[in-house]
Amino acid sequence: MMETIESLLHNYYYFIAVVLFVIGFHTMLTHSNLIKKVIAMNIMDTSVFLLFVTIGYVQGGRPPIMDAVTPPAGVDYINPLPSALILTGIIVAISVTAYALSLIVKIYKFYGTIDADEIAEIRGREE
Amino acid sequence: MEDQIVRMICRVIVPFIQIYGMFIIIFGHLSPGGGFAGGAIAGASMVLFALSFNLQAGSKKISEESASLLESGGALVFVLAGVVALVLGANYLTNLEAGFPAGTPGRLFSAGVIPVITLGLGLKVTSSIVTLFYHLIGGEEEEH
Amino acid sequence: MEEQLVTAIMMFVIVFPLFMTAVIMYVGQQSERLCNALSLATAAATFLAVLALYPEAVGGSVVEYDLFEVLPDLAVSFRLDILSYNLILLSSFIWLLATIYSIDYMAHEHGGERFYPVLMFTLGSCLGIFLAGDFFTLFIFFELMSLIAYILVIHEETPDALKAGYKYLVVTILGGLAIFLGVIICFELGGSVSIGEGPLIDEVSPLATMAFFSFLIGFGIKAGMFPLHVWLPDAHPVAPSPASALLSGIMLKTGAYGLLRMIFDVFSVEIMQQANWNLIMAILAVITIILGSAVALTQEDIKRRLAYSSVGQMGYVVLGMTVFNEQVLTGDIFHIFSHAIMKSTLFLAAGAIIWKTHKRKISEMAGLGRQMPVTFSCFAVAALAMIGIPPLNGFLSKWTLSLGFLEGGFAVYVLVLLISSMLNAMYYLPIIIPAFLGEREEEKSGDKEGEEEDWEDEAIVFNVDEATFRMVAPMVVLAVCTLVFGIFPANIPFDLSRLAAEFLLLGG
Amino acid sequence: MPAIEHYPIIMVAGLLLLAFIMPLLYIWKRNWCEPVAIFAISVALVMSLCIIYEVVQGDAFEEGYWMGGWEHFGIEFKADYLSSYMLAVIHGVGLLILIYGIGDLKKELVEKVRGWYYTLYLLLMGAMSGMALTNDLFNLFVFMEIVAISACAIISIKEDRECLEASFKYLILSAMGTGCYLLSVAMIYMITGYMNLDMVGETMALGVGEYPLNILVAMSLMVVSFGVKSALFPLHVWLPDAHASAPSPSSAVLSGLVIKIYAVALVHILFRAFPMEILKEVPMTDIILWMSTLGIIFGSIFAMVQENFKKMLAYSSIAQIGYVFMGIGLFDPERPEETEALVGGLLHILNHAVMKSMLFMIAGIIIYSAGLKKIRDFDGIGNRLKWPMYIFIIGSASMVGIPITGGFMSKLHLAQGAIAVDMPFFVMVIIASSLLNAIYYMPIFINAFLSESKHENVTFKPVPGSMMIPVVILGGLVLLFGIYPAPVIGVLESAVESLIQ
Repeated sequence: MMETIESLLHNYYYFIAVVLFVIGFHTMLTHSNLIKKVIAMNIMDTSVFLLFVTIGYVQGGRPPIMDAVTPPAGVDYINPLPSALILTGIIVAISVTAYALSLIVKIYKFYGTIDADEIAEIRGREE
Repeated sequence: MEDQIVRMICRVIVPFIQIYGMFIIIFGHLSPGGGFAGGAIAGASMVLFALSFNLQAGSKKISEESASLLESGGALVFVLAGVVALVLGANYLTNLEAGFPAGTPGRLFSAGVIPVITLGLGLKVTSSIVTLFYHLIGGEEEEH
Repeated sequence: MEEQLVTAIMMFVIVFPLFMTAVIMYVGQQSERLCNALSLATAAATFLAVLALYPEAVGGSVVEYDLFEVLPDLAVSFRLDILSYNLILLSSFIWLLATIYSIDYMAHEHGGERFYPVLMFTLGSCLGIFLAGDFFTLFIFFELMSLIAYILVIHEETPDALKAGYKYLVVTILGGLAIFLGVIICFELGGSVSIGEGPLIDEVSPLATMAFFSFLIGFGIKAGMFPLHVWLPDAHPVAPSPASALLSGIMLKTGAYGLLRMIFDVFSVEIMQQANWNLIMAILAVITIILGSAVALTQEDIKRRLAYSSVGQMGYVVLGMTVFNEQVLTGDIFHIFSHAIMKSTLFLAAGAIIWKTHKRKISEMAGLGRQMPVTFSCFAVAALAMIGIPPLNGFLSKWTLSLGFLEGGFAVYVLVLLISSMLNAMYYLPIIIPAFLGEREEEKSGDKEGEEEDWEDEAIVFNVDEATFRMVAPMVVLAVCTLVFGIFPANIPFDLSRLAAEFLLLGG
Repeated sequence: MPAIEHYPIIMVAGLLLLAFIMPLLYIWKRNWCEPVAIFAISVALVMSLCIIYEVVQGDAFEEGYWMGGWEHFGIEFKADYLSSYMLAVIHGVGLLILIYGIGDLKKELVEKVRGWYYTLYLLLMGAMSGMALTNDLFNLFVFMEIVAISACAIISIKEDRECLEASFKYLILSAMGTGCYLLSVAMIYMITGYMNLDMVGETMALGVGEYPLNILVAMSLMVVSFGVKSALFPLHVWLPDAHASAPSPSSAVLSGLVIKIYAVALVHILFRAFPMEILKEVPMTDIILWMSTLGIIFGSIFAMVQENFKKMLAYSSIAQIGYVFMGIGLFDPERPEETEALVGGLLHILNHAVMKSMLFMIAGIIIYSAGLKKIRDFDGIGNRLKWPMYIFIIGSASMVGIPITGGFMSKLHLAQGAIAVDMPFFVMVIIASSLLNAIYYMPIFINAFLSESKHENVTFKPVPGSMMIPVVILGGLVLLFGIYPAPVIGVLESAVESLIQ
């Protein structure tokens, strides 16, 4: 038991990432407000980004920037790859978000609401 | 919204934001930042401008058409930079090995093809943000 | 004959009708006459080609030919042996007669340009089934034939036909899928699906049981075996009569052929007996015989009655497969011949009656025998053969079967045959006897209405008003066959059946 | 002429580039959009055929293609058998859909957005090719997102209310799938420190003992993610609306190609990244098998009750994608030599792509010509729309799995595979579903040809040749793959062999 708690405390960043992920997942599926869904989507993505960045972090490491001067020996660099990848991930997330928002604008224009349940109701009434 | 203070400050601040964005783009291969970040900043300046004045004034500065032209141009730069390496006989997007000049590390003109790519990305991201903004606003405008 | 020539003829009988389908389809849109002539020529050429194979088949040689490989180890291949030959001879013969019959029958119907190509296509695929060299090919042709035959079933396009056709289609697809499952299991257990390589499955296992039941369901559906016969009484009557004749006469036999091949080539006699599968088949067959005959009694529509009678008769064929001695198998295969000939005669005659008088109800047919003597004589001969009156061929097949059953120690099956013959008599005689001896309906009603009209009717009654020559001739030919094959026990079909039975019992 | 090794990257980059040039063309030379798009996909098709030829014959693609020459830590493109097969499918079917779309879209889309359609289409094609080719988990993610966005956009481009709502639903669920995928990739990276599939595979084999739970979770997330994206039952909820409401060419490409590419990606990851020992420990293939079984049965049952033709086709896609996954599920890690089922599943990708896009095109033709959407309105249209309905017969025969059509060949392989791993139950599933397919596909054309026409007074718009020809070609392909599937199966057998090793 103690070991579990200890390892959880030791790896708290994983824990937080997973909590965030679940929050996002849950909100996305249960809330009917479309904007909230988009926000949840972002929370979910962010949680993964955080997890990714923490994977690449090295305790006490330096930012991986190449200087003109040769770095002194024994200095660790932070793994730059996850950060670079996450940058791409963020861009992707932004574009998805932007697209989702523009869809919401259009949906609002057609249905006069941004609530998924109400939209379903309107469509049900039509059929 | 006819707020003189906002407009005045915006007028003063927008060039600085844009220059900062350009800086981040151009120094992308030397310091943190690069095409994505710089492009976002430069694009945000246009958004700010359009918000504080109005859409018409904004689209006078950069029209939707030219935004999409820039967007395609940015992508074109990226792909062509990759293809040049192909023509030079190396793999796609190969940098120094393909024969691009390396320059002096740490100076502005260095790192071969990377600044070109960063520039292309910057253009693309700037124009994308502007286009997105127009599209979102456009949806609202049509309604009213 | 040279091997290559035989192969060429064999391929010709399959490919030629299929090829002519396209030609007839194209020509049919231009000229009806040409379309008729071409169909006739195709059927005749196929029949002649099949005849040319006679010496080779009787000589006992087996010809195999691989066309091409669809998948590794799964080839489209063909094979001619004596059993296949029996059935292709029968099919091409009946097909030829049905085609002749169709020319006048279809002249007044719509959609001839659709009927003939389909007729030729089913001929080609039917011969493909009988000549298949492996179960995969057999399955493919089986599916093709069954599905294309759908167009024959719904030819009239009445709501009834469409409903029956839909039932037929669904059941057929179910059957096709069942055979598919069987072929797959067979391939997996035996590593091959070739016919004639000895038993493909040589031990009883759950999978083998599954294969048996898949084949039984698949072929049983086609053969109209209880409880899978449900589609048959609906589908056969609604088709145009020449098509009904072929559906009942030949296409049911593809199911029987499949079952024979299953027993002797997928499994073996030993396995069938060891797992008691032959008893399962026998029980189903007995139920089929009794049920088919009994339900036929209750049918008022003549073609429906004939269709139920087909169910009963197919029961004989299936029952005959479950006892493995030469006598029974000879009778069994000969019954395939007899039933095809008899049932085709009956359907063609019924078609002529309906065509001429537009009467489908049996009660309305009283007295028609005097109007259409030839047609009704053919009908009567075939019906008597069905009942099993000597010296007709139906008697010969039942006799042979009964002797075989007694020899094999299954006396109770003979009892079943007897009961069924009685039932047959009960539903066929009420058609024939009033037809010749009874009063016509018009006469009855005339009695009530007045003297003068009665007198006029009288004149019509004795007017012989037959269907056209091209419709009557095939019936007569078939009726003569019924007689001839019964009178001379040493006729060609009987010899062929005996050879086939020997061949099968020797292990394929 | 650049060397053949460069073809994959030229294909992907070229398609993406042209996608971005499309809006410009649309501004300047409006009429050029369509020819340029067709030209681009044709070139891509020729290239993918060259690639497939080279993969089978030569050894140009033995080594991966490292972007920027950064061996072992850059992005790698690798054209193996499966990817090159998928490329050919994508571009072959994609080209025909594109040609078909020219006529159809004139009716379905407003003039203003038609140029954007080609942008999205090329983007979709490029990104799908990228997904098939890439050997890098993160690069796969990027391409997946491009596919997801352009797939959503290609639905919502027709701005009516159903499309927008369907598209949003699709986007959200697909974002959920992406989230799961990314989390899974994070875990894989945590264990192995690589993104490259081959290296992940090598390293993971070493890490099995140390991080079994991580691997397990990563694998489940991966299956969930790809399951959502390719509409594996019960994660299919987005599909019917999305595929039914979209413009017909979009439906064709979405149902025909987009859902398959995720299945291919899953096969790549499952067999190359996760070592065989893990597959033996975890009943993952069994879970996929049961999910696909439920999908096959319920997809067919749902399809039966639909009134809208396109919705019926969409539900049928859920059932059909079940076959693809059933192929994966029937792979038994204990008996890796029994590969028929996997071959059958992968073969069904091609067959279903061909037949389902064909059926959607026919649905589009009916809507285009007569404006009919409900199945019960189709009575008697067979005489007016003769050729489309003839081809429809071929398509539905293939759906049912009648011999000499493509659908039969995939079912044959699946059934063989099921028997080979001693699971005859799944043959019954295949048979049951074929029967269900028969029950809902057959009445449509029967009624179309034989029922009384209700449309005596309706004028049927003539169907342009550009819409008819692709349908006819696809109909021919269905028969071709049913009669002579040997070359495709040859490629797929090598593909499976190289995946399993």
